[in-house]
Amino acid sequence: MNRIHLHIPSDLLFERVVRASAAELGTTMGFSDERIEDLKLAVSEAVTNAIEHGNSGKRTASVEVIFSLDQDKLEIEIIDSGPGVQSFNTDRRVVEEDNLEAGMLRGFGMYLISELVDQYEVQSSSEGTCLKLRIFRPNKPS
Amino acid sequence: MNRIHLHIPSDLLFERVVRASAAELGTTMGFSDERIEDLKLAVSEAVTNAIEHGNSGKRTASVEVIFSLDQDKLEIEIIDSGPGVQSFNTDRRVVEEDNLEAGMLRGFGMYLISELVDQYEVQSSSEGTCLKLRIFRPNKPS
Amino acid sequence: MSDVSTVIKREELGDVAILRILTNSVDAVSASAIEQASSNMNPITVLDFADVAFINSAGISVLLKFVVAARKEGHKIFCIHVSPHHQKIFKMVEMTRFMPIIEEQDLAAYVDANGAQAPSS
Amino acid sequence: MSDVSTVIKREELGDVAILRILTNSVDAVSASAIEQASSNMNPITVLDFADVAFINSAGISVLLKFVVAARKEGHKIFCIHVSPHHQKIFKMVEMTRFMPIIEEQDLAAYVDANGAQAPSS
Ligand SMILES: Nc1ncnc2c1ncn2[C@@H]1O[C@H](COP(=O)(O)OP(=O)(O)O)[C@@H](O)[C@H]1O
Ligand SMILES: Nc1ncnc2c1ncn2[C@@H]1O[C@H](COP(=O)(O)OP(=O)(O)O)[C@@H](O)[C@H]1O
Repeated sequence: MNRIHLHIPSDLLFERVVRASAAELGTTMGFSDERIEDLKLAVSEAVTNAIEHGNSGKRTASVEVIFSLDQDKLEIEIIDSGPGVQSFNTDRRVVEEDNLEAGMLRGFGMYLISELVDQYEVQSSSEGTCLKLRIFRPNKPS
Repeated sequence: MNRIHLHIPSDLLFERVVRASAAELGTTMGFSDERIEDLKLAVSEAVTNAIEHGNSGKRTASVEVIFSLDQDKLEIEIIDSGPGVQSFNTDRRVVEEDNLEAGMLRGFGMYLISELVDQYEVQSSSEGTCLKLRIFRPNKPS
Repeated sequence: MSDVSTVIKREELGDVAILRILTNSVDAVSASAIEQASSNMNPITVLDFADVAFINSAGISVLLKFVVAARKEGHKIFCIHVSPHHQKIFKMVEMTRFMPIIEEQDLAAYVDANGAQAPSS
Repeated sequence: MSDVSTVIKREELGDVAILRILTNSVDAVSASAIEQASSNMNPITVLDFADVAFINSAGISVLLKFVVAARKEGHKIFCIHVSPHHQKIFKMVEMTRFMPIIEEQDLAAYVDANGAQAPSS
Protein backbone atom coordinates (compact mmCIF):
# COMPACT_ATOMS: atom_id res chain seq x y z
CA MET A 1 0.00 0.00 0.00
CA ASN A 2 1.15 3.52 -0.77
CA ARG A 3 0.84 6.32 1.74
CA ILE A 4 1.26 10.02 1.10
CA HIS A 5 1.37 12.36 4.09
CA LEU A 6 0.66 16.06 3.98
CA HIS A 7 0.76 18.61 6.78
CA ILE A 8 -0.57 22.12 6.30
CA PRO A 9 -0.97 25.08 8.63
CA SER A 10 -4.58 25.94 9.49
CA ASP A 11 -4.97 28.49 6.74
CA LEU A 12 -7.60 27.98 4.05
CA LEU A 13 -5.02 29.01 1.43
CA PHE A 14 -3.45 25.59 1.84
CA GLU A 15 -6.69 23.68 1.45
CA ARG A 16 -6.00 24.24 -2.26
CA VAL A 17 -2.76 22.27 -1.99
CA VAL A 18 -4.53 19.29 -0.45
CA ARG A 19 -7.16 19.50 -3.16
CA ALA A 20 -4.54 19.55 -5.94
CA SER A 21 -2.82 16.52 -4.40
CA ALA A 22 -6.14 14.70 -4.14
CA ALA A 23 -6.86 15.39 -7.81
CA GLU A 24 -3.47 14.04 -8.85
CA LEU A 25 -3.96 10.88 -6.78
CA GLY A 26 -7.44 10.41 -8.23
CA THR A 27 -5.84 10.41 -11.67
CA THR A 28 -3.23 7.91 -10.48
CA MET A 29 -6.07 5.67 -9.27
CA GLY A 30 -7.71 5.83 -12.69
CA PHE A 31 -10.86 7.56 -11.43
CA SER A 32 -13.12 9.24 -13.99
CA ASP A 33 -13.08 13.03 -14.30
CA GLU A 34 -16.44 13.30 -12.54
CA ARG A 35 -15.27 11.07 -9.69
CA ILE A 36 -12.16 13.23 -9.33
CA GLU A 37 -14.41 16.29 -9.00
CA ASP A 38 -16.37 14.49 -6.25
CA LEU A 39 -13.11 13.61 -4.52
CA LYS A 40 -11.81 17.18 -4.70
CA LEU A 41 -15.00 18.60 -3.25
CA ALA A 42 -15.25 16.06 -0.41
CA VAL A 43 -11.61 16.61 0.53
CA SER A 44 -12.05 20.37 0.31
CA GLU A 45 -15.04 20.29 2.68
CA ALA A 46 -13.26 18.04 5.16
CA VAL A 47 -10.09 20.13 5.20
CA THR A 48 -12.12 23.34 5.52
CA ASN A 49 -13.91 21.89 8.56
CA ALA A 50 -10.65 20.70 10.11
CA ILE A 51 -9.21 24.21 9.74
CA GLU A 52 -12.30 26.21 10.73
CA HIS A 53 -14.10 24.04 13.28
CA GLY A 54 -11.33 21.68 14.37
CA ASN A 55 -8.32 23.93 14.76
CA SER A 56 -10.45 27.12 14.92
CA GLY A 57 -8.14 28.69 12.37
CA LYS A 58 -5.15 28.64 14.76
CA ARG A 59 -2.44 28.73 12.09
CA THR A 60 0.11 27.02 14.28
CA ALA A 61 -2.14 23.98 14.63
CA SER A 62 -1.59 21.86 11.60
CA VAL A 63 -4.00 19.68 9.70
CA GLU A 64 -2.64 16.29 8.73
CA VAL A 65 -3.86 14.52 5.64
CA ILE A 66 -2.98 10.91 4.87
CA PHE A 67 -3.75 9.44 1.48
CA SER A 68 -3.64 5.63 1.35
CA LEU A 69 -3.81 4.02 -2.07
CA ASP A 70 -4.44 0.37 -2.51
CA GLN A 71 -5.70 -1.88 -5.28
CA ASP A 72 -9.37 -1.23 -4.71
CA LYS A 73 -9.66 2.18 -3.08
CA LEU A 74 -8.29 5.57 -2.14
CA GLU A 75 -8.67 6.39 1.55
CA ILE A 76 -8.13 9.91 2.85
CA GLU A 77 -7.78 10.73 6.54
CA ILE A 78 -8.15 14.38 7.55
CA ILE A 79 -6.95 14.94 11.09
CA ASP A 80 -7.15 18.03 13.27
CA SER A 81 -6.25 18.67 16.91
CA GLY A 82 -9.47 20.46 17.81
CA PRO A 83 -11.99 19.94 20.62
CA GLY A 84 -13.82 17.20 18.72
CA VAL A 85 -17.48 16.95 17.82
CA GLN A 86 -20.26 14.87 19.38
CA SER A 87 -22.00 13.95 16.15
CA PHE A 88 -22.05 15.03 12.58
CA ASN A 89 -25.25 15.99 10.86
CA THR A 90 -25.20 14.53 7.37
CA ASP A 91 -28.93 14.99 6.69
CA ARG A 92 -29.84 16.40 3.33
CA ARG A 93 -29.41 20.15 3.56
CA VAL A 94 -30.75 22.44 0.84
CA VAL A 95 -30.97 26.18 0.36
CA GLU A 96 -34.08 27.46 2.11
CA GLU A 97 -35.93 30.79 2.05
CA ASP A 98 -35.89 31.17 5.82
CA ASN A 99 -32.19 30.49 6.05
CA LEU A 100 -31.46 32.94 3.27
CA GLU A 101 -33.35 35.65 5.09
CA ALA A 102 -31.58 34.84 8.35
CA GLY A 103 -28.21 34.94 6.57
CA MET A 104 -27.54 31.27 7.33
CA LEU A 105 -25.64 30.39 4.21
CA ARG A 106 -23.44 27.54 5.45
CA GLY A 107 -23.88 23.97 6.65
CA PHE A 108 -23.71 21.98 3.39
CA GLY A 109 -20.27 20.47 4.00
CA MET A 110 -21.07 17.25 5.85
CA TYR A 111 -24.09 16.53 3.67
CA LEU A 112 -22.00 16.92 0.52
CA ILE A 113 -19.21 14.72 1.89
CA SER A 114 -21.66 12.00 2.86
CA GLU A 115 -23.14 11.99 -0.64
CA LEU A 116 -19.93 12.27 -2.64
CA VAL A 117 -17.74 9.55 -1.15
CA ASP A 118 -18.45 5.82 -1.05
CA GLN A 119 -17.77 5.48 2.67
CA TYR A 120 -16.82 7.74 5.54
CA GLU A 121 -15.98 7.26 9.20
CA VAL A 122 -15.50 9.73 12.02
CA GLN A 123 -13.32 9.33 15.07
CA SER A 124 -13.55 12.27 17.41
CA SER A 125 -12.37 12.93 20.94
CA SER A 126 -11.27 15.91 22.99
CA GLU A 127 -7.85 15.48 21.31
CA GLY A 128 -9.16 16.06 17.83
CA THR A 129 -11.13 14.68 14.95
CA CYS A 130 -10.20 12.26 12.20
CA LEU A 131 -12.52 12.03 9.25
CA LYS A 132 -11.82 9.07 6.99
CA LEU A 133 -13.13 9.14 3.42
CA ARG A 134 -13.05 6.25 0.97
CA ILE A 135 -13.57 6.15 -2.76
CA PHE A 136 -13.45 2.80 -4.54
CA ARG A 137 -11.92 2.04 -7.89
CA PRO A 138 -14.56 1.45 -10.57
CA ASN A 139 -13.15 -1.99 -11.41
CA LYS A 140 -10.18 -3.96 -10.27
CA PRO A 141 -7.04 -3.88 -12.39
CA SER A 142 -6.59 -7.17 -14.19
CA MET B 1 6.31 31.62 8.06
CA ASN B 2 4.16 28.87 6.59
CA ARG B 3 5.43 25.32 6.24
CA ILE B 4 3.84 22.52 4.25
CA HIS B 5 5.24 19.01 4.66
CA LEU B 6 4.80 16.22 2.20
CA HIS B 7 6.04 12.62 2.39
CA ILE B 8 5.84 10.32 -0.59
CA PRO B 9 7.00 6.75 -1.20
CA SER B 10 9.93 6.44 -3.63
CA ASP B 11 7.75 5.89 -6.66
CA LEU B 12 7.89 8.31 -9.57
CA LEU B 13 4.08 8.25 -9.74
CA PHE B 14 4.03 10.48 -6.68
CA GLU B 15 6.50 12.99 -8.07
CA ARG B 16 3.38 14.31 -9.83
CA VAL B 17 1.74 15.02 -6.47
CA VAL B 18 4.70 17.08 -5.30
CA ARG B 19 4.68 18.94 -8.60
CA ALA B 20 0.96 19.73 -8.30
CA SER B 21 1.50 21.01 -4.77
CA ALA B 22 4.42 23.14 -5.91
CA ALA B 23 2.28 24.66 -8.67
CA GLU B 24 -0.49 25.53 -6.22
CA LEU B 25 1.98 27.14 -3.83
CA GLY B 26 3.55 29.09 -6.68
CA THR B 27 0.10 30.53 -7.39
CA THR B 28 -0.34 31.34 -3.71
CA MET B 29 2.97 33.21 -3.81
CA GLY B 30 1.78 35.25 -6.79
CA PHE B 31 4.42 33.90 -9.17
CA SER B 32 3.90 34.39 -12.90
CA ASP B 33 2.78 31.43 -15.02
CA GLU B 34 6.25 31.08 -16.50
CA ARG B 35 7.88 31.15 -13.06
CA ILE B 36 5.46 28.45 -11.90
CA GLU B 37 6.56 26.29 -14.86
CA ASP B 38 10.19 26.81 -13.81
CA LEU B 39 9.29 25.86 -10.24
CA LYS B 40 7.44 22.70 -11.32
CA LEU B 41 10.32 21.54 -13.47
CA ALA B 42 13.00 22.21 -10.84
CA VAL B 43 10.96 20.40 -8.17
CA SER B 44 10.25 17.54 -10.54
CA GLU B 45 13.96 17.07 -11.29
CA ALA B 46 14.92 17.22 -7.62
CA VAL B 47 12.24 14.73 -6.55
CA THR B 48 13.14 12.40 -9.43
CA ASN B 49 16.78 12.42 -8.31
CA ALA B 50 15.82 11.83 -4.67
CA ILE B 51 13.76 8.81 -5.72
CA GLU B 52 16.14 7.37 -8.32
CA HIS B 53 19.63 8.23 -7.09
CA GLY B 54 18.95 8.96 -3.40
CA ASN B 55 16.58 6.21 -2.37
CA SER B 56 17.46 3.99 -5.37
CA GLY B 57 13.74 3.50 -5.97
CA LYS B 58 13.24 1.61 -2.68
CA ARG B 59 9.54 2.31 -2.29
CA THR B 60 9.61 1.97 1.47
CA ALA B 61 12.14 4.80 1.73
CA SER B 62 10.18 8.01 1.62
CA VAL B 63 11.10 11.34 0.14
CA GLU B 64 10.28 14.31 2.31
CA VAL B 65 9.46 17.67 0.81
CA ILE B 66 9.16 20.82 2.89
CA PHE B 67 7.75 23.98 1.36
CA SER B 68 8.46 27.14 3.37
CA LEU B 69 6.63 30.28 2.31
CA ASP B 70 7.64 33.65 3.58
CA GLN B 71 7.16 37.23 2.45
CA ASP B 72 9.96 37.26 -0.07
CA LYS B 73 10.48 33.68 -1.18
CA LEU B 74 9.38 30.10 -1.54
CA GLU B 75 11.94 27.59 -0.31
CA ILE B 76 11.63 23.89 -1.11
CA GLU B 77 13.69 21.21 0.62
CA ILE B 78 13.81 17.79 -1.01
CA ILE B 79 15.21 15.18 1.35
CA ASP B 80 16.11 11.56 0.74
CA SER B 81 17.80 8.95 2.91
CA GLY B 82 20.24 7.73 0.27
CA PRO B 83 24.02 7.30 0.31
CA GLY B 84 24.67 10.96 -0.47
CA VAL B 85 26.66 12.50 -3.27
CA GLN B 86 30.13 14.05 -3.25
CA SER B 87 29.42 16.89 -5.62
CA PHE B 88 26.78 17.88 -8.09
CA ASN B 89 27.64 18.73 -11.63
CA THR B 90 25.58 21.72 -12.68
CA ASP B 91 27.61 22.58 -15.78
CA ARG B 92 25.67 23.38 -18.89
CA ARG B 93 24.65 20.10 -20.45
CA VAL B 94 23.23 19.94 -23.95
CA VAL B 95 22.18 17.18 -26.32
CA GLU B 96 25.26 15.95 -28.18
CA GLU B 97 25.76 13.72 -31.20
CA ASP B 98 28.17 11.41 -29.43
CA ASN B 99 25.89 10.96 -26.44
CA LEU B 100 22.95 10.24 -28.69
CA GLU B 101 24.89 7.54 -30.42
CA ALA B 102 26.03 6.07 -27.13
CA GLY B 103 22.44 6.12 -25.83
CA MET B 104 23.32 8.58 -23.06
CA LEU B 105 20.09 10.48 -22.94
CA ARG B 106 20.06 11.65 -19.30
CA GLY B 107 21.99 14.04 -17.12
CA PHE B 108 20.13 17.33 -17.65
CA GLY B 109 18.47 17.47 -14.23
CA MET B 110 21.01 19.33 -12.11
CA TYR B 111 21.84 21.75 -14.91
CA LEU B 112 18.15 22.58 -15.36
CA ILE B 113 17.62 23.02 -11.61
CA SER B 114 20.63 25.32 -11.33
CA GLU B 115 19.30 27.51 -14.15
CA LEU B 116 15.64 27.58 -13.18
CA VAL B 117 15.74 28.52 -9.50
CA ASP B 118 17.15 31.70 -7.96
CA GLN B 119 19.28 29.88 -5.38
CA TYR B 120 20.04 26.30 -4.44
CA GLU B 121 22.03 24.59 -1.71
CA VAL B 122 23.03 20.99 -1.21
CA GLN B 123 23.66 19.21 2.06
CA SER B 124 24.73 15.64 1.61
CA SER B 125 26.12 12.99 3.88
CA SER B 126 26.05 9.22 4.14
CA GLU B 127 22.62 9.65 5.80
CA GLY B 128 21.06 11.27 2.80
CA THR B 129 20.79 14.35 0.67
CA CYS B 130 18.86 17.58 1.14
CA LEU B 131 18.53 19.84 -1.84
CA LYS B 132 17.21 23.30 -1.01
CA LEU B 133 15.70 25.39 -3.79
CA ARG B 134 14.65 29.03 -3.50
CA ILE B 135 12.52 31.18 -5.74
CA PHE B 136 12.00 34.81 -4.84
CA ARG B 137 8.83 36.81 -5.15
CA PRO B 138 8.99 39.33 -8.01
CA ASN B 139 8.24 42.26 -5.68
CA LYS B 140 7.41 42.60 -2.04
CA PRO B 141 3.77 42.97 -1.03
CA SER B 142 3.04 46.48 0.14
CA MET C 1 -6.37 38.01 -4.56
CA SER C 2 -8.37 40.79 -2.97
CA ASP C 3 -8.70 42.83 -6.14
CA VAL C 4 -12.27 42.38 -7.32
CA SER C 5 -11.48 43.38 -10.90
CA THR C 6 -9.20 40.35 -11.31
CA VAL C 7 -11.85 37.98 -9.97
CA ILE C 8 -15.04 39.32 -11.58
CA LYS C 9 -15.40 41.05 -14.92
CA ARG C 10 -18.62 43.01 -15.23
CA GLU C 11 -20.27 43.47 -18.63
CA GLU C 12 -23.62 44.91 -19.69
CA LEU C 13 -25.62 43.18 -22.40
CA GLY C 14 -28.66 45.38 -22.93
CA ASP C 15 -30.16 45.81 -19.46
CA VAL C 16 -28.61 42.57 -18.22
CA ALA C 17 -25.50 42.64 -16.05
CA ILE C 18 -23.15 39.76 -16.74
CA LEU C 19 -20.65 38.99 -14.03
CA ARG C 20 -17.93 36.76 -15.42
CA ILE C 21 -16.19 34.91 -12.63
CA LEU C 22 -12.53 34.83 -13.65
CA THR C 23 -11.09 32.77 -10.82
CA ASN C 24 -11.12 29.02 -11.42
CA SER C 25 -11.73 28.30 -7.75
CA VAL C 26 -14.80 29.70 -5.99
CA ASP C 27 -13.78 28.91 -2.43
CA ALA C 28 -12.97 30.52 0.91
CA VAL C 29 -9.90 32.21 -0.55
CA SER C 30 -11.63 33.92 -3.47
CA ALA C 31 -14.95 34.49 -1.64
CA SER C 32 -14.38 38.00 -0.33
CA ALA C 33 -13.25 39.38 -3.69
CA ILE C 34 -16.22 37.74 -5.41
CA GLU C 35 -18.64 39.04 -2.80
CA GLN C 36 -17.79 42.67 -3.56
CA ALA C 37 -19.46 42.34 -6.96
CA SER C 38 -22.80 41.56 -5.28
CA SER C 39 -23.27 45.28 -4.63
CA ASN C 40 -23.29 46.03 -8.35
CA MET C 41 -26.15 44.05 -9.89
CA ASN C 42 -28.89 44.94 -12.37
CA PRO C 43 -32.57 43.91 -12.20
CA ILE C 44 -31.43 40.94 -14.26
CA THR C 45 -27.98 39.65 -13.44
CA VAL C 46 -26.24 36.59 -14.87
CA LEU C 47 -23.27 34.90 -13.22
CA ASP C 48 -21.01 33.33 -15.83
CA PHE C 49 -19.18 30.19 -14.65
CA ALA C 50 -17.28 29.48 -17.88
CA ASP C 51 -13.87 29.80 -16.17
CA VAL C 52 -14.88 28.12 -12.92
CA ALA C 53 -13.37 24.68 -12.37
CA PHE C 54 -14.16 24.32 -8.67
CA ILE C 55 -16.83 25.43 -6.17
CA ASN C 56 -17.04 24.27 -2.56
CA SER C 57 -19.52 25.12 0.17
CA ALA C 58 -17.62 28.29 1.10
CA GLY C 59 -18.11 29.20 -2.56
CA ILE C 60 -21.79 28.28 -2.49
CA SER C 61 -22.13 30.51 0.54
CA VAL C 62 -20.76 33.53 -1.34
CA LEU C 63 -23.01 32.77 -4.32
CA LEU C 64 -25.97 32.80 -1.96
CA LYS C 65 -25.02 36.33 -0.94
CA PHE C 66 -25.80 37.34 -4.50
CA VAL C 67 -29.18 35.64 -4.16
CA VAL C 68 -29.86 37.45 -0.88
CA ALA C 69 -28.81 40.82 -2.34
CA ALA C 70 -30.97 40.28 -5.45
CA ARG C 71 -34.03 39.28 -3.41
CA LYS C 72 -33.75 42.40 -1.27
CA GLU C 73 -34.07 44.54 -4.39
CA GLY C 74 -36.61 42.32 -6.09
CA HIS C 75 -34.01 41.53 -8.73
CA LYS C 76 -33.50 38.27 -10.62
CA ILE C 77 -30.32 36.27 -10.81
CA PHE C 78 -29.36 33.48 -13.22
CA CYS C 79 -26.30 31.46 -14.01
CA ILE C 80 -24.73 30.30 -17.22
CA HIS C 81 -21.96 27.92 -18.37
CA VAL C 82 -22.25 25.72 -15.30
CA SER C 83 -20.26 22.48 -15.69
CA PRO C 84 -22.10 19.15 -15.44
CA HIS C 85 -20.41 18.48 -12.09
CA HIS C 86 -21.57 21.80 -10.67
CA GLN C 87 -25.04 21.32 -12.10
CA LYS C 88 -25.14 18.15 -10.02
CA ILE C 89 -23.93 19.97 -6.90
CA PHE C 90 -26.32 22.90 -7.44
CA LYS C 91 -29.20 20.42 -7.72
CA MET C 92 -28.12 18.56 -4.58
CA VAL C 93 -28.46 21.72 -2.48
CA GLU C 94 -31.31 23.13 -4.59
CA MET C 95 -29.37 26.25 -5.55
CA THR C 96 -31.15 26.13 -8.89
CA ARG C 97 -34.44 27.19 -7.25
CA PHE C 98 -32.88 30.52 -6.41
CA MET C 99 -30.37 30.85 -9.21
CA PRO C 100 -31.74 29.07 -12.28
CA ILE C 101 -29.30 27.83 -14.90
CA ILE C 102 -29.99 29.32 -18.32
CA GLU C 103 -28.58 28.61 -21.75
CA GLU C 104 -26.47 31.01 -23.76
CA GLN C 105 -29.09 31.19 -26.56
CA ASP C 106 -31.89 31.99 -24.10
CA LEU C 107 -29.87 34.89 -22.77
CA ALA C 108 -29.19 36.10 -26.30
CA ALA C 109 -32.87 35.72 -27.22
CA TYR C 110 -33.94 37.70 -24.15
CA VAL C 111 -31.50 40.48 -24.91
CA ASP C 112 -32.64 40.56 -28.57
CA ALA C 113 -36.32 40.65 -27.62
CA ASN C 114 -35.63 43.55 -25.32
CA GLY C 115 -34.10 45.59 -28.09
CA ALA C 116 -30.55 45.58 -26.92
CA GLN C 117 -27.68 45.02 -29.27
CA ALA C 118 -26.40 41.51 -29.17
CA PRO C 119 -22.63 41.37 -29.26
CA SER C 120 -21.21 40.48 -32.65
CA SER C 121 -19.75 37.02 -32.54
CA MET D 1 -1.08 4.28 -18.54
CA SER D 2 0.78 1.64 -20.52
CA ASP D 3 -1.63 1.70 -23.45
CA VAL D 4 0.19 3.54 -26.22
CA SER D 5 -3.02 4.41 -28.08
CA THR D 6 -4.20 6.55 -25.14
CA VAL D 7 -0.90 8.40 -24.99
CA ILE D 8 -0.07 8.89 -28.67
CA LYS D 9 -2.47 9.31 -31.56
CA ARG D 10 -0.87 8.62 -34.92
CA GLU D 11 -2.13 10.40 -38.03
CA GLU D 12 -0.86 10.57 -41.57
CA LEU D 13 -0.90 13.85 -43.45
CA GLY D 14 0.35 13.05 -46.93
CA ASP D 15 3.66 11.25 -46.36
CA VAL D 16 4.16 12.90 -42.98
CA ALA D 17 3.46 10.95 -39.78
CA ILE D 18 2.01 13.14 -37.06
CA LEU D 19 2.28 11.76 -33.55
CA ARG D 20 -0.06 13.68 -31.28
CA ILE D 21 1.05 13.32 -27.67
CA LEU D 22 -2.18 13.06 -25.69
CA THR D 23 -0.81 12.95 -22.16
CA ASN D 24 -0.33 16.34 -20.55
CA SER D 25 2.75 15.17 -18.68
CA VAL D 26 5.77 13.83 -20.56
CA ASP D 27 7.64 12.37 -17.60
CA ALA D 28 8.96 9.12 -16.17
CA VAL D 29 5.42 7.77 -15.75
CA SER D 30 4.27 8.29 -19.33
CA ALA D 31 7.70 7.66 -20.90
CA SER D 32 7.38 3.95 -21.69
CA ALA D 33 4.01 4.32 -23.40
CA ILE D 34 5.30 7.26 -25.43
CA GLU D 35 8.47 5.38 -26.38
CA GLN D 36 6.51 2.61 -28.10
CA ALA D 37 5.46 5.04 -30.82
CA SER D 38 9.10 5.60 -31.80
CA SER D 39 9.03 2.34 -33.72
CA ASN D 40 6.36 3.65 -36.07
CA MET D 41 7.76 6.75 -37.76
CA ASN D 42 7.81 7.97 -41.37
CA PRO D 43 10.73 9.58 -43.22
CA ILE D 44 9.21 12.82 -41.98
CA THR D 45 7.64 12.63 -38.54
CA VAL D 46 6.18 15.48 -36.51
CA LEU D 47 5.61 15.30 -32.76
CA ASP D 48 2.62 17.43 -31.78
CA PHE D 49 2.87 18.95 -28.27
CA ALA D 50 -0.50 20.78 -28.30
CA ASP D 51 -1.79 18.83 -25.27
CA VAL D 52 1.49 18.74 -23.40
CA ALA D 53 1.62 20.92 -20.29
CA PHE D 54 4.74 19.48 -18.72
CA ILE D 55 8.04 17.89 -19.79
CA ASN D 56 10.90 17.01 -17.45
CA SER D 57 14.30 15.47 -18.15
CA ALA D 58 12.86 11.94 -18.04
CA GLY D 59 10.51 13.22 -20.74
CA ILE D 60 13.35 14.79 -22.71
CA SER D 61 15.14 11.46 -22.54
CA VAL D 62 12.20 9.64 -24.17
CA LEU D 63 11.93 12.34 -26.84
CA LEU D 64 15.60 11.79 -27.62
CA LYS D 65 14.82 8.13 -28.30
CA PHE D 66 12.71 9.36 -31.21
CA VAL D 67 15.70 11.36 -32.42
CA VAL D 68 17.97 8.34 -32.13
CA ALA D 69 15.48 6.09 -33.95
CA ALA D 70 15.00 8.66 -36.72
CA ARG D 71 18.75 9.13 -37.20
CA LYS D 72 19.29 5.40 -37.55
CA GLU D 73 16.90 5.34 -40.51
CA GLY D 74 18.05 8.66 -41.94
CA HIS D 75 14.62 10.06 -41.15
CA LYS D 76 13.72 13.60 -40.09
CA ILE D 77 11.85 14.58 -36.98
CA PHE D 78 10.19 17.91 -36.14
CA CYS D 79 7.97 19.25 -33.41
CA ILE D 80 4.97 21.53 -33.41
CA HIS D 81 2.81 23.41 -30.89
CA VAL D 82 5.61 23.68 -28.35
CA SER D 83 4.70 26.08 -25.53
CA PRO D 84 6.92 29.10 -24.88
CA HIS D 85 8.14 27.51 -21.66
CA HIS D 86 9.15 24.32 -23.43
CA GLN D 87 10.73 26.28 -26.28
CA LYS D 88 12.93 27.81 -23.59
CA ILE D 89 13.78 24.40 -22.11
CA PHE D 90 14.42 22.85 -25.54
CA LYS D 91 16.80 25.72 -26.32
CA MET D 92 18.60 25.34 -22.99
CA VAL D 93 19.53 21.73 -23.77
CA GLU D 94 19.78 22.34 -27.54
CA MET D 95 17.05 19.83 -28.36
CA THR D 96 16.07 22.09 -31.24
CA ARG D 97 19.23 21.15 -33.15
CA PHE D 98 17.94 17.59 -33.40
CA MET D 99 14.22 18.21 -33.36
CA PRO D 100 13.51 21.60 -34.92
CA ILE D 101 10.31 23.41 -34.00
CA ILE D 102 8.14 24.13 -37.02
CA GLU D 103 4.98 26.17 -37.47
CA GLU D 104 1.58 24.76 -38.36
CA GLN D 105 1.46 26.68 -41.66
CA ASP D 106 4.89 25.41 -42.70
CA LEU D 107 3.73 21.85 -42.16
CA ALA D 108 0.56 22.55 -44.17
CA ALA D 109 2.59 24.19 -46.95
CA TYR D 110 4.97 21.24 -47.11
CA VAL D 111 2.11 18.78 -47.31
CA ASP D 112 0.39 20.86 -50.00
CA ALA D 113 3.59 21.15 -52.04
CA ASN D 114 3.97 17.39 -51.91
CA GLY D 115 0.55 16.84 -53.37
CA ALA D 116 -1.15 15.44 -50.32
CA GLN D 117 -4.65 16.38 -49.34
CA ALA D 118 -4.74 18.94 -46.58
CA PRO D 119 -7.37 18.09 -43.99
CA SER D 120 -10.53 20.15 -44.34
CA SER D 121 -10.84 22.52 -41.41
N1 LIG E 1 -13.35 18.81 12.28
C1 LIG E 1 -14.38 19.26 13.02
N2 LIG E 1 -14.20 19.52 14.34
C2 LIG E 1 -15.23 19.97 15.08
N3 LIG E 1 -16.48 20.20 14.61
C3 LIG E 1 -16.73 19.97 13.32
C4 LIG E 1 -15.70 19.48 12.45
N4 LIG E 1 -16.23 19.32 11.23
C5 LIG E 1 -17.53 19.69 11.32
N5 LIG E 1 -17.84 20.08 12.56
C6 LIG E 1 -19.17 20.52 13.05
O1 LIG E 1 -20.16 20.09 12.13
C7 LIG E 1 -20.91 21.20 11.67
C8 LIG E 1 -21.41 20.99 10.25
O2 LIG E 1 -20.35 21.08 9.33
P1 LIG E 1 -20.67 21.37 7.80
O3 LIG E 1 -21.81 20.51 7.39
O4 LIG E 1 -19.42 21.21 7.05
O5 LIG E 1 -21.19 22.86 7.77
P2 LIG E 1 -20.41 24.23 8.05
O6 LIG E 1 -18.95 23.93 8.15
O7 LIG E 1 -20.76 25.07 6.90
O8 LIG E 1 -20.99 24.71 9.36
C9 LIG E 1 -20.01 22.39 11.84
O9 LIG E 1 -20.72 23.61 11.95
C10 LIG E 1 -19.27 22.03 13.12
O10 LIG E 1 -20.03 22.37 14.24
N1 LIG F 1 19.60 12.89 -4.37
C1 LIG F 1 20.73 12.37 -4.91
N2 LIG F 1 21.43 11.43 -4.24
C2 LIG F 1 22.55 10.89 -4.78
N3 LIG F 1 23.06 11.24 -5.99
C3 LIG F 1 22.39 12.19 -6.70
C4 LIG F 1 21.22 12.79 -6.21
N4 LIG F 1 20.80 13.69 -7.13
C5 LIG F 1 21.67 13.64 -8.15
N5 LIG F 1 22.66 12.75 -7.90
C6 LIG F 1 23.82 12.42 -8.78
O1 LIG F 1 24.00 13.49 -9.70
C7 LIG F 1 23.95 12.99 -11.05
C8 LIG F 1 23.38 14.04 -12.00
O2 LIG F 1 21.99 14.20 -11.81
P1 LIG F 1 21.11 14.83 -12.97
O3 LIG F 1 21.82 16.03 -13.51
O4 LIG F 1 19.75 15.06 -12.44
O5 LIG F 1 21.09 13.75 -14.12
P2 LIG F 1 20.46 12.29 -14.17
O6 LIG F 1 19.56 12.14 -12.98
O7 LIG F 1 19.71 12.27 -15.45
O8 LIG F 1 21.63 11.34 -14.13
C9 LIG F 1 23.17 11.71 -10.97
O9 LIG F 1 23.46 10.83 -12.03
C10 LIG F 1 23.59 11.17 -9.62
O10 LIG F 1 24.82 10.48 -9.71
